[in-house]
Amino acid sequence: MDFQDTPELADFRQQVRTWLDANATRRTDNGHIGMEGEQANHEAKDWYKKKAEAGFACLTWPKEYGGAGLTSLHEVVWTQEVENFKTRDAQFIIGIGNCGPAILHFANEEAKRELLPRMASAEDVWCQLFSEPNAGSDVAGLRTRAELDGDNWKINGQKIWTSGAQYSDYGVVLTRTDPTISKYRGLTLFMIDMRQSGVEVRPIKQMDGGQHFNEVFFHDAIVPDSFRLGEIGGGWNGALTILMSERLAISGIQPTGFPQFLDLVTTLELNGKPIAEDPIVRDRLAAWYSQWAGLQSTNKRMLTAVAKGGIAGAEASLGKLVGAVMNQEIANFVCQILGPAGVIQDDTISPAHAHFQQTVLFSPGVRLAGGTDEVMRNIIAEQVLGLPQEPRADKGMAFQDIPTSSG
Amino acid sequence: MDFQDTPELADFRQQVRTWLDANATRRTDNGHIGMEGEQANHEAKDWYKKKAEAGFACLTWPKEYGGAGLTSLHEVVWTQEVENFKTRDAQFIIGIGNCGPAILHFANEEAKRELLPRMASAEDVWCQLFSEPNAGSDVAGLRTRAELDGDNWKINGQKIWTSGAQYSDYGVVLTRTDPTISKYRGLTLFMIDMRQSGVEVRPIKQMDGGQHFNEVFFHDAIVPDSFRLGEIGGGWNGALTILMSERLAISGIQPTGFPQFLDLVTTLELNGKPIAEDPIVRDRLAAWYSQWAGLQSTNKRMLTAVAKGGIAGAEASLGKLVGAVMNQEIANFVCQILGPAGVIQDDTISPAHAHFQQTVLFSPGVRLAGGTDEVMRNIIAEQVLGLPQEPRADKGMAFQDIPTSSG
Amino acid sequence: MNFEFSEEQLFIRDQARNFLSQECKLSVVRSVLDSDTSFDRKLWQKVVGLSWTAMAIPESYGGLGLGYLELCVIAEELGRSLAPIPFSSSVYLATEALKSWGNEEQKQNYLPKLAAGELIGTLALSEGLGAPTVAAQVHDGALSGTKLPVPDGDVANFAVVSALGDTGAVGLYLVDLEGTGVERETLSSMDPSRSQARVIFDGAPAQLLGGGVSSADELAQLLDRAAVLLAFEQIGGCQSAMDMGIAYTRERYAFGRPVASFQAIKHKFADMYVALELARSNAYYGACALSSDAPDLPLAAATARVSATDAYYMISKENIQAHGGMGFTWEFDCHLHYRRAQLLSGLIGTQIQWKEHLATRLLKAA
Amino acid sequence: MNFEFSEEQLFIRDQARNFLSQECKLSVVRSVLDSDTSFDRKLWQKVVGLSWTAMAIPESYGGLGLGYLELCVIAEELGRSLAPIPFSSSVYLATEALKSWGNEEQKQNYLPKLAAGELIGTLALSEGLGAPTVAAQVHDGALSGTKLPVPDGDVANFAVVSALGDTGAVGLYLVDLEGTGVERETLSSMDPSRSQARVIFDGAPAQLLGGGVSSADELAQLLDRAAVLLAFEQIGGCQSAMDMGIAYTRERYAFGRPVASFQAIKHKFADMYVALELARSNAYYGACALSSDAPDLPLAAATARVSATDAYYMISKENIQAHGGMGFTWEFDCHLHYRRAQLLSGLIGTQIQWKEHLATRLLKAA
Repeated sequence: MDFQDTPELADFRQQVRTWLDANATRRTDNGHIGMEGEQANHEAKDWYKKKAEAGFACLTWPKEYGGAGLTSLHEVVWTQEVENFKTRDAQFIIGIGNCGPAILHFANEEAKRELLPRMASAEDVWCQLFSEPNAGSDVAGLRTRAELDGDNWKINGQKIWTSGAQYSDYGVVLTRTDPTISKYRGLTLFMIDMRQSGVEVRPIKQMDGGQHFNEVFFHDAIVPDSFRLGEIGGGWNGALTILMSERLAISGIQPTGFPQFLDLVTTLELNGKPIAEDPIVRDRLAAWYSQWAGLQSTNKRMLTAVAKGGIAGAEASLGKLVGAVMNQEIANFVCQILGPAGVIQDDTISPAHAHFQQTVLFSPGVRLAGGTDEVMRNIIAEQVLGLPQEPRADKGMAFQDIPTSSG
Repeated sequence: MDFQDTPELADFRQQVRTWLDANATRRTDNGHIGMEGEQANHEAKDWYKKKAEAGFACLTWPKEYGGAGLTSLHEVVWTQEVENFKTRDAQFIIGIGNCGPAILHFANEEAKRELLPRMASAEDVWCQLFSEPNAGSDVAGLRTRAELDGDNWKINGQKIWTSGAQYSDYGVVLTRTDPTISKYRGLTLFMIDMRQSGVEVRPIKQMDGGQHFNEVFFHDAIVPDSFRLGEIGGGWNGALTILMSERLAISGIQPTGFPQFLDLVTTLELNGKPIAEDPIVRDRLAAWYSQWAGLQSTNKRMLTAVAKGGIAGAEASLGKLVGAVMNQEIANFVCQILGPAGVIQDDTISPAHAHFQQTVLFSPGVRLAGGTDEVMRNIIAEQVLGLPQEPRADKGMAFQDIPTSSG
Repeated sequence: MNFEFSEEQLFIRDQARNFLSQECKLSVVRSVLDSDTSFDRKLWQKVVGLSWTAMAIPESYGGLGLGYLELCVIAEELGRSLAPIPFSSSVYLATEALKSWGNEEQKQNYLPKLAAGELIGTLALSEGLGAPTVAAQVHDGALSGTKLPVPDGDVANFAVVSALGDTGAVGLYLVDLEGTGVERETLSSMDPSRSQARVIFDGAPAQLLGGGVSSADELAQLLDRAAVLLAFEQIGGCQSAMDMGIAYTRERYAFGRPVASFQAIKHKFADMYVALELARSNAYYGACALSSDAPDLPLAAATARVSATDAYYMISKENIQAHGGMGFTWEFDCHLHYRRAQLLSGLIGTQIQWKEHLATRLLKAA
Repeated sequence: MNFEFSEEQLFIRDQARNFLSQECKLSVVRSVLDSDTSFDRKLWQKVVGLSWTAMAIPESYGGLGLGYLELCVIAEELGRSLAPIPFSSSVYLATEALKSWGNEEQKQNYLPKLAAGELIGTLALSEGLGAPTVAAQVHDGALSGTKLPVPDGDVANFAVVSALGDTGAVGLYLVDLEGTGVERETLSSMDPSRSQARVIFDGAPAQLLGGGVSSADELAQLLDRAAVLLAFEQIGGCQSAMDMGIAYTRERYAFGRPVASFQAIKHKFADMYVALELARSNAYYGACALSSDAPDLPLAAATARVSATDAYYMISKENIQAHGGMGFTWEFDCHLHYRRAQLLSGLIGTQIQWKEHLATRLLKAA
């Protein structure tokens, strides 16, 4: 047990540091970089291209697909180093982190060689299209239909909660190809060209006023059979692979709110007294720090396991569950200690550029995105602890016969 | 809305106060009176007899059955007043509170006139026999058989968690009379003579070392058909009536640990400083007080509803749930603030005669007795909020075909 | 003991509920939330028309002369409907301050107009982050300083303002917010359906309220009364948010059955119910103490406040979760309660401060 | 970065687990719990035979010269098996105190005997309720005062005792508990499977440890190391209690299906798993810091301690609930962990004190 890099990783870290120093700007504060908007997107594309040219894109992918053929530990080193710089490194993480593995697993060699390098350098941007208005926690309850029409498939239906759909060139879409058999067996996965006319993207206005997610409508959108990922009816297994990758991708960037809280505690004075001296603040600080530190170290344990050839399991759900709840509770607590002005959301009045007020309003979405608290607990209970599933109301039924709200 | 007695109740309160002053000893401290043992039982029997002779026993029962024919509000007044005295008023509350209503509802006139007055004066002591080793939360999953044998029923099986079985003369027992039909329909309720040879009582040693509960074994115990309560196969409805009465009975005496905590906070100094000045203590004090006060006032609302002719509903589950959890958390918190000596359970060292250490060890049982936290939440969700039941694995099955651990 | 509102009070409540379900649909709340307006003037005028602003003002000053219990049932319904009007500022705070401490002339000047809704008042205590402190000063009848946040400070006609007087003692002053020496600005907040303002006083004419109200205890009494009334707004909001979640999860299916049939969801609602009922019971006790001006009002008010604030935060937050992704959209109404829960929890001091009040009062009583 | 024990360390852990599953069945724990004995001497001697007491003592003093990581894996297994022996007192506290501060003569006198299990030591700090304070005094080499509770104080051969010296400064002293001027008494506690004592010193011969250990910081270092080791005992207990609950609820049926298939029960176990994994990860970090004597050991130790204490309390408590009524019986083993969780949480200062340490250290580092 130690905190040291292996000589190889130490070498790599030095290489990364040197390159970043030459090609990016060091961060000076804890402030976050806005994630939205066209401008951000352009900046991110430039950055990804630069990374790819220097050989730092998609470090764990094989070189022939635009990656660097390195290990997850190299990726960790990259992540640790890049955090010290102002970059848009995380901009396309959902697309790359989710769609990449799906294509690596299921696409044919030609598609991989053509599409993956362009994904890695963000020449093409990708999105993932799973959730539907009536298929949230029950992802496999989706209704978007894909019907064979000659060599093509015709897609009709609606997706929701698609991050980045508005600037995506391609998507990976999970569809129902057979509603007459059980819901898990009637699903098929495709790549889809998002720029075609049968695809309509409408932003969703979130409760915090932001528009990070979209609805995507398919009206006779066309997908060639060569864009199919895996077998017809094999979509659910593919989707599980992707969802697992998603949780891993998210577990790295899962907001917990703790660093911002610590920063606030060490700097803020209220009524002429540092809040760091307030016993109630200290009590919560200790409780949240012990959780936050536990998450950091859990991540280290997971990476150690991966480095030793193991695979990361459903344990990532733990980070999602704990981090998302902490994030919300911290934000609310801070607004409470600020007194009557805690409700004010104003850059010039609210500490940390109103970060905590924004988080109060955004954090419910973090608890929902990528699976609710309840879904996380189910995954831990069933997949990690091996507890028995609940009796299933829809077990053995043809999809079309399963009771639904509208039916 | 007001805190005043009606003139009638004010009158009654005066009457009670006068009688108690003449017949009981005022309490001088917050200390509790030991609940166990033969001596306690004798004292309690004397006290109940005295009460009954003065017309203060079972205030809400009709006079012809040994009661006073008064309202629940009179009962509340009695409870409020008697709390100021050292009495064993609560000793037989489970027997009387649970079995009494069952007999009032389901027994024939003769049995009521014979049995109830003796119950009210504690000449006869009663216990309730529902739970079984394999039927806890799932009370209706019980296996104790009752088989008709001429004019008598023969009882075989095992009950568990029976309070006071060792000193009971009679019991109310829920049995299975038909295992070939659905579990809820095959149950029948009986009164049973606990002093007969086919009944064996064995105390259960609890995790805290106490022995408040018992196992009761029936080997061909005999019950005349005249002791049947309600119809054959109608036992479940009767049991529900009793369980509801139980929760109400418990809701009055449900320990919360709060008064003892408040007492401690106002009196204890640690390291030369009153703990009342410790901000962490004050924070928890405020949180628990607001819950405790909420329970007190919820009780008042329930009584107001009852006084206006309504019936108390499953809301009593709320008090059980909140009080039992608070009781455990308070006890643990106190042991933590006491420092390394918090683990010591010694009358001469631990404050409040080691009340909090005893409570750490006893409180898990309080959370379990009368229904687990989960059962309480189910009751609130289904019976109060009307949320749909879960799909039932045992629905429509004959009892004997339902999967069990041992089968 | 009688722990329920009277028939007459329940009648007022039902009337209020019917009225608000017609006149204050959530679209009304949204129109304030979505726009630059700070409150719904039409709704305000209708509410004035129903004499709710006059309810607890003595008849001699143009009011109805009813008690606080009537105000409690109204408050519950305002909370349930998320009414976007400056009722709490004007009625629970400004009106009450005048009733308590105004001299005869001030009462004559203000109360009839407050009753008739011709004036909207508010109370200005805070001067930025943290617990309210007083740096604003009155010299020779002119007030200077900045108050922030002032609830409804951008729409109120006048404010009762805490400031240091010529002697250096804290007092409360009546200040015309539409007069000279006053600049005000609406602030962004987590709940734009109820406004908050920065008010800058620069030599604004200020009139001492009554003979001078200086003791912290006296001010605390005003806030205690408001705490009980706000607790009713909060429990009204709790009930509405919980009902919303129950209705939605009963209708929505997942895995072939209603979401509301899953034990984790059922237990979530059970926990909401528990929080709400405890808060409601504490609010009722607070109402009792308020209406009888009982000696334990300070403790009862803090208790009502603490549990209502906890309950509204928890219920409005978990209601979003019970809705799943749709609960996070602007389109769904869940966030309206979540925002209001934040607003109400800040209004007269936050949870941490009230918990400390509660502990202090409890230990004093014990 | 490598965040796992080495093959050799894991081998030691597996050996320890196998040994304890044979030699320290819960019947062994119960025999101490149910009787007047304070520990299981037979088990202690076997543990000594395996050289666990010698593990982290340098070879020059008769030890094996292994590191703290080896001690961590042993601690986890001792916690898992609820071993009723004075290991933590003698090894984590007394031995460590001598290693840190003993002069050469003291080390030569004590360490070989501690390694060989011929002496059992303990550390005596507390003098009653509250955070430890020092009133005991040493005058002319004679100690007087009362220490309470002293873990394993009734069975230890000697104690390292905090006391005021002739100069009035706090120091640590070596005191023979079997010698003159010492009276000791076993105290009832929530976990009779590990003993606690009152030790009354009345002129007992006392020898200053090393050149004198007076600073609170030095003492804190000792407790920090013990905190990491105890965290491993706690997570071992957590795992065992959780496994117990999972096994039982999978087997037990209600409403025609395994209790473990109900969502409320599954989510309870998920929450236990979360608490345990966070605690385990923090303990691993603590082990890293301990073994490399890293500058963030104080923070890492407090973190490991706080989350392990939380986790063990929560898991041992909810394990009882998951068992239903049977979990409340003496016969079932659930209470053994619940009791041990209380004992371990008290040993070197309670949760409230460690949370305060954590906050102080974190803010110092930030």
